Amino acid sequence: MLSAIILAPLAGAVILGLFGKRMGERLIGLIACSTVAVSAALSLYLFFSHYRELEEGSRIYEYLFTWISVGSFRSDFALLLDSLSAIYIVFITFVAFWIHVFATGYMRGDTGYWRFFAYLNLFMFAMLTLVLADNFLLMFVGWEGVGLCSYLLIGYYFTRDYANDAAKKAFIVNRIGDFGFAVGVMLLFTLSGTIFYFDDPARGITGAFDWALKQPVDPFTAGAIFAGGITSIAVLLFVGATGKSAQIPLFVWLPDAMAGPTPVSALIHAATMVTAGVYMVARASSIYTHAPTAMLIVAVIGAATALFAATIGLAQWDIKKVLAYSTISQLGYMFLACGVGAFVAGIFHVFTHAFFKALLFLGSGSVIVGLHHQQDMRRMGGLKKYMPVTFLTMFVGWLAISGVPLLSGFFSKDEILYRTFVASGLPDPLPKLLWAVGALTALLTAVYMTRLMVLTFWGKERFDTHPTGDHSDHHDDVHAQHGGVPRESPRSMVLPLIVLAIGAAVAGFIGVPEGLSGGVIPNYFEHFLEPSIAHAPEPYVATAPVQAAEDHSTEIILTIVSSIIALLGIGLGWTWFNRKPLWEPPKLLEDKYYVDEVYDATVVEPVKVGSTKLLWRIIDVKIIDGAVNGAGALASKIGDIFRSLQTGLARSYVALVVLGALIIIGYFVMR
Amino acid sequence: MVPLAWYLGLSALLFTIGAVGVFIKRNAITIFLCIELMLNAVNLSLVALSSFFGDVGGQLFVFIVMTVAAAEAAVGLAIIISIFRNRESLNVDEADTLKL
Amino acid sequence: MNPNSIGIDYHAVLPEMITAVTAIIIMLFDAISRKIERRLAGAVSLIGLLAAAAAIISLFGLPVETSFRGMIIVDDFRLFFSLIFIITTILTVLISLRWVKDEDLPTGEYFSLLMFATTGMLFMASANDLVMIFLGLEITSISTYVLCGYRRRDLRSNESAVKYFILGSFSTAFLLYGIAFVYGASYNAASSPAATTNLQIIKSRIESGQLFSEPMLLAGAAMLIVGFGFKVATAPFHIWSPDVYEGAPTPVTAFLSTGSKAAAFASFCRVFILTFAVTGVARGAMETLQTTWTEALVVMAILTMTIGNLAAIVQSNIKRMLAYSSIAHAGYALIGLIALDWRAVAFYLLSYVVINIGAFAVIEVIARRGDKRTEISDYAGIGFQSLGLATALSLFLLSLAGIPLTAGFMGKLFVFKSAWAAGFKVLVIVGVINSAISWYYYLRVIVAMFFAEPAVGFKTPAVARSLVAALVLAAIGTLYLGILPGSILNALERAGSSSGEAPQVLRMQSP
Amino acid sequence: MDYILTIITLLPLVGAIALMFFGRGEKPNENALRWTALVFSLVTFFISLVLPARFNSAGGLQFETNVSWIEAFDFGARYHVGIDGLSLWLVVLTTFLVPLAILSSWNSVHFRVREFLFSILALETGMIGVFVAMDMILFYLFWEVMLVPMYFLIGVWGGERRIYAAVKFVIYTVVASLLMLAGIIALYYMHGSATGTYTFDIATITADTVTYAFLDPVAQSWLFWAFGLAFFVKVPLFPFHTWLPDAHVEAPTAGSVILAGVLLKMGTYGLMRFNLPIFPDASREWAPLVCTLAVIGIIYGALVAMVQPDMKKLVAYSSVSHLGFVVLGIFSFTEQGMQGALYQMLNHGISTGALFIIVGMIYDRRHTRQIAEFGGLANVMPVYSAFFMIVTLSSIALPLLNGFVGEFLVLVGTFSSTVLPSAKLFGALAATGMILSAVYMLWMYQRVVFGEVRNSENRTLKDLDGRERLVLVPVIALIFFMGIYPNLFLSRSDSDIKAIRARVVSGERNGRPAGILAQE
Amino acid sequence: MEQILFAVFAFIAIASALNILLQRNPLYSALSLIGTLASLSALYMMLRAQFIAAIQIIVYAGAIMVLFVFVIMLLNEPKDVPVIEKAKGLRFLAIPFAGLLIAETFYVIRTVPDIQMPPLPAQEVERAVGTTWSIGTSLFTDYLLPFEVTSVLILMAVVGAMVLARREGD
Repeated sequence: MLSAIILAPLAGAVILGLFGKRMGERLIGLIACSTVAVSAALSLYLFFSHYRELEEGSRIYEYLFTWISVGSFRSDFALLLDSLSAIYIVFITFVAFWIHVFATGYMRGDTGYWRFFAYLNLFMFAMLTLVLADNFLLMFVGWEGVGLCSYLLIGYYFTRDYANDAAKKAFIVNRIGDFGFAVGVMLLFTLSGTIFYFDDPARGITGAFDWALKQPVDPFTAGAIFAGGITSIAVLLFVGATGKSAQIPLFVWLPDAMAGPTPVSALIHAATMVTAGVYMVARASSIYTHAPTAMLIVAVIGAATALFAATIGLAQWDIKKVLAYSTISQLGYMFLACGVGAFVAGIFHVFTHAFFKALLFLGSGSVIVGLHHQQDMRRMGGLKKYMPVTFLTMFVGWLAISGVPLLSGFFSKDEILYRTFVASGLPDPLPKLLWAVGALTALLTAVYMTRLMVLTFWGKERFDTHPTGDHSDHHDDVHAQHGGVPRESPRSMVLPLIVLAIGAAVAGFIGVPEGLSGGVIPNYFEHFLEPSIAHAPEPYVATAPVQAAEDHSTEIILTIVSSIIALLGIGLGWTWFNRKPLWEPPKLLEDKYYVDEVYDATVVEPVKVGSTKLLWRIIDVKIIDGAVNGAGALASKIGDIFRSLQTGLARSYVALVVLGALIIIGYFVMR
Repeated sequence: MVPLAWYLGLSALLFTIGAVGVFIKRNAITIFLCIELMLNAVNLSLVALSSFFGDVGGQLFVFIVMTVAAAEAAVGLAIIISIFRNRESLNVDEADTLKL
Repeated sequence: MNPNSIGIDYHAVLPEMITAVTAIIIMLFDAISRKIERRLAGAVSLIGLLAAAAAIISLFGLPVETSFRGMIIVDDFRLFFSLIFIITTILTVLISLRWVKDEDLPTGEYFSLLMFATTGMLFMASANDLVMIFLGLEITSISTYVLCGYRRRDLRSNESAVKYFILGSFSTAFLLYGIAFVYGASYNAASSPAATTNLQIIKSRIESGQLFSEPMLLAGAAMLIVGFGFKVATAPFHIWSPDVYEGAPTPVTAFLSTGSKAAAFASFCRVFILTFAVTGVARGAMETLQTTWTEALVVMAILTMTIGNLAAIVQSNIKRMLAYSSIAHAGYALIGLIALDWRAVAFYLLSYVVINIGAFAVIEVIARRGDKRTEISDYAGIGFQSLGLATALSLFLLSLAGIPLTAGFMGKLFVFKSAWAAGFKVLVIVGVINSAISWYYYLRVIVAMFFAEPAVGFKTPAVARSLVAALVLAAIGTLYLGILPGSILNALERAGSSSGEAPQVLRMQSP
Repeated sequence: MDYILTIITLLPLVGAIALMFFGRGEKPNENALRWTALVFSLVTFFISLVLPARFNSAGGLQFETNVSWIEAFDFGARYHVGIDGLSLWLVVLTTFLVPLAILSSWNSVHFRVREFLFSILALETGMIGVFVAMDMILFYLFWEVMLVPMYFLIGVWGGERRIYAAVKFVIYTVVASLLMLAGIIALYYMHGSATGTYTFDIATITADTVTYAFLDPVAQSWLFWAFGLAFFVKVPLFPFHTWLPDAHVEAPTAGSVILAGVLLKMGTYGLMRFNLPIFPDASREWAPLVCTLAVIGIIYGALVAMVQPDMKKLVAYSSVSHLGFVVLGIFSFTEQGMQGALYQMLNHGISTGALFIIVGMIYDRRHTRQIAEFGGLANVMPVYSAFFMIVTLSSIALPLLNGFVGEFLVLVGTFSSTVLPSAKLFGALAATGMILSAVYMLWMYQRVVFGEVRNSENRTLKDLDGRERLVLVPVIALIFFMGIYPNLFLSRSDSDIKAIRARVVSGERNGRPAGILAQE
Repeated sequence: MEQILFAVFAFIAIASALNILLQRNPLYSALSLIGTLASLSALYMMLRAQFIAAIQIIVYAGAIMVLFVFVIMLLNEPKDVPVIEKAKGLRFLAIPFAGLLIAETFYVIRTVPDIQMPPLPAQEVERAVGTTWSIGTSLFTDYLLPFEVTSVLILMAVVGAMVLARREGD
């Protein structure tokens, strides 16, 4: 059953990849959507049919075959369903299905239709493998697989150089992260002797998490990072997460990744793949909880990324870029949550974020299509009357991400901020500081999202209604018809928007913090997830598990504060950007703090130039080959010397023979 | 009585003169003469040793050396004649086309 | 007088007699019929050589015995080397048959001289007395002097002959002086004969320490090294060989670089391995002598290999290149000599002879009348125009370089193996490095033949049947010795066990 | 006695000789020649499939033939062939790649086809011989003889600087392998004088290394390097690698395929066959140095590959990088590392072989390999681009493709090694190869395949024809299969690798302290 | 007395030998060599090697040297050709090489024990070592084979000399 979930999209990918070229668009769309639908249906079925067991912490395995088995090293092709992966597959397949549906409309007329859906289905296979894997290596399969699909889909428009560059950048930056991940797995194997998550006596395997739980907690020192212990594992795995989930310092690929078609951005670069890092950290919570230093790093990086990306998001003109930075920022939140030990909150935010961010992306896609492939917000405005459904659904998304009370984003973000504030595992001023950063980010989030909405849907109509020839740069689709009055998107695109908008609005209710509702609405989410998440041993308790006796007043106060912040942000943005929609943001922000340029100058160029000039032309050609050829030349030189004895004169030969004879006779008689 | 060493010494001197002559003279025939001188120097040694030892073997060796020298002379002179026919010169320094 | 008291044993000198008589018969034919069929001369030579081979083989298995009052010895050493010489001459005759006619040279004398030279070589192997060694060496030398200058109108041939003659007879004088010294050193008033040139007696005198003068012996040995070193062309006495080989007519070069070298090695081994080396417990002056000559030859061997190979790299004439290569090969063979393993030397020389004549056979065909095309650049692009010749030459060159599956490899392996067993590890290493260097120049020819653009004006030469036969024989020999050396090695091994105590390597202080 | 290995080894040579007598005439029928060669190589391949089918996973030498060859003078050289887990798949890899090489050059070689095919088939015999030889002399024989056809392949059918490349290739290899010859002789004597049995038999010597402990550490070190240098040059390990780019660039496609696919493996195979089991102490002693060079090779090869303007040169340098992994894995002395190394050898043979075939296909069309000449091939050659993509991904070790299994095993083995000092550092540094391989391969792929068609000459390029697809499909299938179900391969070599490792790790012989063991 | 004789003949031998080197004309060199050969013959007599002394004069000086002189006369080198000398430095090697060679050989000879010539036998003086009888006896017993082989040598030399020296077209 589990394997069917991953194999259905794989089958779709294979069929489309091999035969899709000869199929019609409808058939392609049907195959692609139906395979995901199968996965989604199966996921839901499994989720509900095993709800109780999962809630109690049981794990359901499906062993397919042993993949690699060498000595003590073993990795199986085996799938694991526990509450964490169950939640994940449910919302992933759900969101993905609707994005697939959206894409059937969005990609209409594209020459590479079959290719697109083949990739998309392949992505689903990889993502589900990542989630359902029962060991780190199989997770790595999915981990790299989603990276590959991301690469293929970002570079989907392969004739465009910027898309190719973006794709390559995404893959390589991800690979840098994967490097950390792989080394982390290796270290894990070295220390624990296994890369499986959990003990499974049926297969005779031990699990790294069960091992980790038996280990003492690593000391809370900077040295622990390099000590080669659990902290090192955690940090290395987190390096992988920073790559996949676009955290400082490896976030640079995600904004560029917007070169891909918008459904891709929604599915991969907002809802699913980029949250894999969070999933992994949550999955490895038993390791992280034993590595307080790593937790600190995760929290700090998360918070810093959240704020950093939010400031950049404030200053972008490209609608998708804004959403991209927003995604980075939100991912920062999730890591902040994990870092302070609130893994459940982190996952919850992943869950809600999947809805509203996918919604926002698809909405933006709808706008882009409506405007005939215009992504620059300076050329939008006043769209709400042309695209009412898009506007309304995005409106929901806007409020949700801004944290307006009772929408999904509100609950999840709140939970994170609260948990941060009360985090006990971190040295004292830090929780408050991180909370402040989070709160500031929340404010900025509200501001830039308001800016996006205002610039897009309200105000003057700045778009060009006449056909233009200016399509050389930022167009998105091949089937673009330029100019013309914007109009609402077709049904296949609108329907997913509506579904996701509903999700974005109500998804939060399954995880209402108990302190907030006073226990009226049970926090299903947390209950369900709890068995899959590890808790740190006593002295290091990072997060206080739900305790009825706890005083909820702090939580309520903080909730009020953050609600105010959200509304304040919206208000600020509303007033400011309604007045000055085209306000020039600071150059530093618009140019993204010049991070790309700095990377280019400090890493990319030196490596390129150094490789060409030093390694190749000097070491290889001059020194090594020089030595080789030099040895040859030396031999020839010596040969020339020996040969110069050969004067051609018999008499000089005689003299040489005499000399030789003198030496030999001399040697003999001197004995 | 003349000691054996004197004969051997004289032989060594003659041998040396012959050897030196081979590489300082340029005329092919003179060089050949020097080689003959060397052979004769050796002959002297052999005869002296043979006589002092009272062993006739050395002298027979000399006999054979003389035969060899005769044969060598015949062939050597023939070679010299044949090269002279082509080069009109007996100077061995001119025959240096084969070198290096 | 009873013939047996003077040790007359015609069987023991039968091979030499056959070759000498063959030489005379050819001459007589020449005298009778001025227009002697060259084929006839060649055929007679071949018949004579085969008969001599048969005679040699008939001597196998006989007990080791001297005859003619210790002048001649019948032992396996001699027989193996003799067979090598016969093979050499057979191949040389085959590659010369057509050539003599093409060059319009006196046929009868040519083959007759070749047979005389063979007689001399055979004596060099069978000699058990310095007198016989000297005589054999002179017969070989003098006839090859003539052969070098055989193309009388060619200045290069003249020059080759005159240089070889001057240097050759000069070195003979040294050899002779060395013999005189050894003779002098062997004097022992109490024994009979008082002094001797008989190698076995000399050996026993040295071992018993009954010497007239030890320095005299050493000086004599040194001069013998000069003499033999010259003949086998080891550094620094190699100096004559490039010039002589280049100038001599190609078949003669082939003969010179193989037969006369092998013969010189035979005498060299006879004197230094079988005479000047310790076999039993008795040491006497032998220990000093053996260590001294070993040390000297080690240095010479290293020099020889290195000079030969390095100088060959920079040659542009293929004959000259092979001359240097031949110097290098003398160096490898010398390793076997130093290791006191004459069987390794014999096997090495056998393989070398077969390969090298094969190579020269191709060179002869390519060079055409008057040895005109002997530059390596003349070989440009001929590979696919004369595929057979080029392939054969490639095989021989690679074999010279020591590629496995060919005789060259087995020869080297055997020599290196012996040297290692005897403790001369440095020599093995140097030898190995030198073989690596040698690849470069052997490959150059292959590069020219197969990889370079064809040279203009190359016409595929017609190849005489006799030469094809020689090529095929050489190629088969090269491969046979390389792939299935077992039978020959077995024979050599049996030879080793039958000839009494083996000479011992004296362990030197330094490795 | 089992003659199957002899048949597999000699069948290509028989084919080669058959070619010589086949259709002699003024103008030979080129296709008939090609078919003959192809049939012979295919038959060889199919026969060789019997080996894994009948192979006993318990390991040890199998399919042995052991007959006397040279006995005189204690030579003790025998015709002894056999395979164990180490060589099993390498033999199959060889027989697999040769038909592909012949097919891939079907239309690209028109000059002297007969001789070309002769060289390839002769080369195949040599290569198989190296893997099956169980006698040092026999091994050396094949090792050296194989150079000749390769030399001709590069020299005659190569590119512009073929002469330089061919000579460099041979000289480099010969210099090193002659030292191995000295090593063989030395080993032979040391073994013989210690045991009284003079033999070149690899299995006997390997076994006696333990029983008699006849090699002291110093001798081991010397021999380690005498053998090692020959293998390191062949691998090629930095800094002995400079022959490789030249040889690859100049060689014809078939030559490059075989060179990369099989020849390089001989070096690493030799290390596992000789250096580790026979000189275990020296292997341990020198492992840090070797691993350092391997890691340098991994990074250096990748960096230099990155900036190459020539596709073939890029792939050549990438080989340096990939083979660095193999060497590292071998000298990690862990089961994972060594199994990974063995697997990586197969992977590299297939992936890099395929890359050369792919580069060759485009070279046949455009007669240039300069990356700058291309761009946008995906527009005109979609099938080609798809194949190229899969092979590229295999080369950058994407999970579920073959490259990953080997590379990861090597890394995990290295990382977790307890015998190798600072193993974690080596492992981590080597892992950067993961990043760099993505950089250079994807960058090249992008520049060649993606973008608009800029060069008008590329506009009319034909996509792959049936023959070309036929060449690539089995490779692609294997790439997937080996990535998904590696255990089929790994299980066969398991016990033999274990045995080799056990020798190196249990280092108590020769009076050496068991300190390293104690850490285990 | 004997020593004086030795000194005289030795002096003549050396002087003539040196004269070979000093003469430009090969003819004079040849004549000088004959001088040396003759004085050697005298020394042989002193060494009681009568037979060798005789053939030294008859064969060597008489036959071989005459051949030389004959050839020198035959090959009359034109006088007017410029004297070409390459490798001029060689002559400077003459003294050191000669010195070294003499030093080495003398070093060896120095070690030779001082033995006396065996006294002439009381009976059959005509059969003493060095007489024709002794030589002849040895030649046909101990040295039979070398003696026979010399004939091969001479035959070969004749063929060789003939083939090289005869005129073209013969």
